[in-house]
Amino acid sequence: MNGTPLPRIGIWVRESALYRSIVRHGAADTNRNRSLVIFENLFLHMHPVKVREKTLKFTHTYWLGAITISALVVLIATGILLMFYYHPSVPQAYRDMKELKFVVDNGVFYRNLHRWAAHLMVLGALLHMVRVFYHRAYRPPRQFNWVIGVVLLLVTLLLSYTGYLLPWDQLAFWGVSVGTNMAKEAPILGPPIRFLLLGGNIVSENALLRFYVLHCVLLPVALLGFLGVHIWRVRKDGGVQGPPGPASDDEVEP
Amino acid sequence: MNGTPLPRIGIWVRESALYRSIVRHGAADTNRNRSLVIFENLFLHMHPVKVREKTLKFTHTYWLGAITISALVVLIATGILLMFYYHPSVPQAYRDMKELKFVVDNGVFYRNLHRWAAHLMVLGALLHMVRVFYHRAYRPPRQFNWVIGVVLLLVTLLLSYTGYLLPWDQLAFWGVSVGTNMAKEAPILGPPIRFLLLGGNIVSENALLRFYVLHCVLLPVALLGFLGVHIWRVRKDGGVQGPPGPASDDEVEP
Amino acid sequence: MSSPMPPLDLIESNDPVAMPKRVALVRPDARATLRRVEERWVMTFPNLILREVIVFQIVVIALSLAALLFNAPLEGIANPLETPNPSKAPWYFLGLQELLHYFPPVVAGVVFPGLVVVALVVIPFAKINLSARPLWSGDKKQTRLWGGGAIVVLAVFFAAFNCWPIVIPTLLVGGAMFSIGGGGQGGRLRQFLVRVTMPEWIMTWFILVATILTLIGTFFRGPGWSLVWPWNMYPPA
Amino acid sequence: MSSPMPPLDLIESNDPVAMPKRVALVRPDARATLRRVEERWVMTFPNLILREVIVFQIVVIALSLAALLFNAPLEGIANPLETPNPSKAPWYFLGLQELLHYFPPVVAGVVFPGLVVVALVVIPFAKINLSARPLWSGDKKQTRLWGGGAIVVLAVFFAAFNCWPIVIPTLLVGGAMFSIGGGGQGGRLRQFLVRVTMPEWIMTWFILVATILTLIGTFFRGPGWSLVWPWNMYPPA
Repeated sequence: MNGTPLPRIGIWVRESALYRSIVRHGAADTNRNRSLVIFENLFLHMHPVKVREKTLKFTHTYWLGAITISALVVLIATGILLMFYYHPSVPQAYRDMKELKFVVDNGVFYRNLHRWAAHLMVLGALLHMVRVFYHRAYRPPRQFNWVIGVVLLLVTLLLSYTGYLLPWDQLAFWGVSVGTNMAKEAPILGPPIRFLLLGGNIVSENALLRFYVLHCVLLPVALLGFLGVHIWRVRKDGGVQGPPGPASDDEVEP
Repeated sequence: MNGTPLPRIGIWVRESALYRSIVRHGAADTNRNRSLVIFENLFLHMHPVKVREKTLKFTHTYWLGAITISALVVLIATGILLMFYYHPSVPQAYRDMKELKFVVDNGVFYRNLHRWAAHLMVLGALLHMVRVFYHRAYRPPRQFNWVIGVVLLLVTLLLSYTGYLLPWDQLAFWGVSVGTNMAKEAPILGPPIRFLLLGGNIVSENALLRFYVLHCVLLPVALLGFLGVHIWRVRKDGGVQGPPGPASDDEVEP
Repeated sequence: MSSPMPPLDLIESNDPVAMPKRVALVRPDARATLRRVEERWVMTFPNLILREVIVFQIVVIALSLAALLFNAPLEGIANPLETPNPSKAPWYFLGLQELLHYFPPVVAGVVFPGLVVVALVVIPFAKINLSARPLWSGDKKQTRLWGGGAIVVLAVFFAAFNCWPIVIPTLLVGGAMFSIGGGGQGGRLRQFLVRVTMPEWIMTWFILVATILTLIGTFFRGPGWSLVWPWNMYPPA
Repeated sequence: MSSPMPPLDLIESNDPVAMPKRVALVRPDARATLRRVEERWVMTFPNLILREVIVFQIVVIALSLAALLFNAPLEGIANPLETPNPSKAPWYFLGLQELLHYFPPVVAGVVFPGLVVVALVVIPFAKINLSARPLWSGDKKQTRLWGGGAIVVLAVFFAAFNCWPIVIPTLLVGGAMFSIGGGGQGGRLRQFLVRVTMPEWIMTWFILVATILTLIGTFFRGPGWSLVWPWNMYPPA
């Protein structure tokens, strides 16, 4: 392991026609190539090629958006894994929980990870919102991105709430019953929305299937769609907005 | 209905602060605003602001990619709808099919739509590939996009195949049995892959759940990810590539 | 290529085509000031991406540790016939559930959350948020009148429903608001408070109320939604 | 602003800063030709987007009509104990299933599909695809030797396994290929065939074989994988 062959293989791979057809620029050792890393990649081009140095400071954003998205990535990964061991039927759902605990390798670990990541995501989104408010980062041209943020918060809460029912234990059943009973109180729209959500008048097997599909497909798709627009607008508006400058300087006094 | 109030409302909406914060440009009546429609929209900016006129001709692409993506959109919409009436358990899955037929409003229509759209998507992808081959649109710098296209074809086939099992009727069961028995024949990797896919040694309830999760979440996510890169690269490489010019002109003879 | 290259010092000239300049129009009723904005830009690729990867790694490690140490709760199978006491919603709804204790369901479950969502959406479109003037920068008498009035009305309203977990933070925030009503002199805290805008006072009050309600609902409510100490609660939330 | 604006005809000058020009280096062993590429560009927004929307609408309408007219098949509940005869895979795998009739499973199920995928992936990296020379543009004797050899080998190989649905298209494509081996004079079809490259011959052969196998597997295979007419098949595929 004297380190010589590995770099040579690296260079050989980098210069092959196949690699060049996938990653078209060379090693990221010049600023031009570092730009191309961002510019030529579908997933990284949500970033601009250059960012203001001050936006990298911890107190500029407290990285709260990044933390929330990290929790989301963990949730998607563990969520897909958990889906492979879960039937949205009664009483199979609860039995699957027990099986996850006693039969599946690391089942408990993945379930815990999913649960705590969900809490972190809700908390991260709330704190991110508070941060943006006190930094006044909702000001034009970012007004509508704040509204998208509110929508994202609501979708996140709905995701967490629909996921809460899936274990089909007493905690889940009564937690969701309490919540949907509140929805019933809304005038005119309340009862039909509740009926649509539960597929009936009580929390039953139909509700489990609906919450499952909402939790696993519909709401994640909505979340990712809005999140895309959210990040897209941050980039279009010149990157993250940190704390405002000294307040009195912002305006030209007569 | 003399048409006067409606345009006035349109103008009033267009000039409101809220609308302006959402859609920042005015009506698409100038080329500048028509550029901004594409440029300022997350979902439309997969297109460049301007395209070559000749690429709009029918024989340039036969719109095969657009047809395939249209089928995909139909599949996603009807697929999410169908999920709300489907349990991936035995024998509940088959009973859900009967319920779709006899109980759910328009259930048969949505199921038919999903089925025929799936056939169209496979066929569209195959024809798109043939078109690209004969137009030699795989040539540099598009080599790797052709490879992504091959991956997309395989994912599409897998999606169609995993969906085939879900009705849990004789056709599904034996169709999938025939296919997975073929996979068994592969040396070394065949049997373990088959075991992983089926969650056992025969097509059983475990296989149904795995195929369900693959079909509803994992493969669609993979498909959309690769599709994003596919379209992104088409745009980066200057739009769709139609039939090649006269062959002998392409090279400088000595 | 017949003419020679122009001299390179062309770009040092006053020629506006070669070297554009910015012009600012200063109206006679405004004061012209020059703020030097010296912003340094760095490449995204190593600088930002690396930090994002590090944040992601920290999150994954922290969550993994939490997942190893604490188990997600799992009780008996759902039984519609046997209601646990208390039956609680997820923690982020416990503030609302606590409100249910004081208000009729239609108010606690529909009016209040509806108002909160509307208030959040409206924030960036309200002019008062955009001007961002400190609360005490305008007419002090007016501010005292309206601010004091709002606090009294809120406190009386919530007190009428016996909702002390809201009354007390309302009075606290009101007290802090008026403590600097006199002027801007004083210690650091005072200087900080003087610059707080009205929307910030409101948001701070809201966050305080929401946190207190959620904490009470989570840790201090036992059977029959009675007040208990966290260590006496059954089942643990 | 002290110096006057430069005259506007500056950009008509030979000044390379004001008006850059393109230079091409032509090596002595190459011939310089100028091809005038006059490409017209149009705005994406109404032109392309509208057409995409129309394509989408046509697809939705066509699929809706199909969904109203034809029902997706649904048979009895899955029963592992009762094997239908024939039991068929989905249509896009019926070509492979048809191959199973002639070849051992490891060849039909693994080797052939594996080779197809590898061949597809390799296409854009093969030099012969990039140069795109017509098959008969090089040394005619060599082409005749290797092309004829390949066709004979393929035909003999598949004939050895009695796989006539592949042998026949192989001979057909081979016949078409050699029919223009002599030269480029002749009718329109002949002129068209002369320009076909080797990869295009191979791809055409592959598509023909795959289509024929899929059609046979779908419509002409009944119980015990015996040849039947489509109208005699039970159950209908």
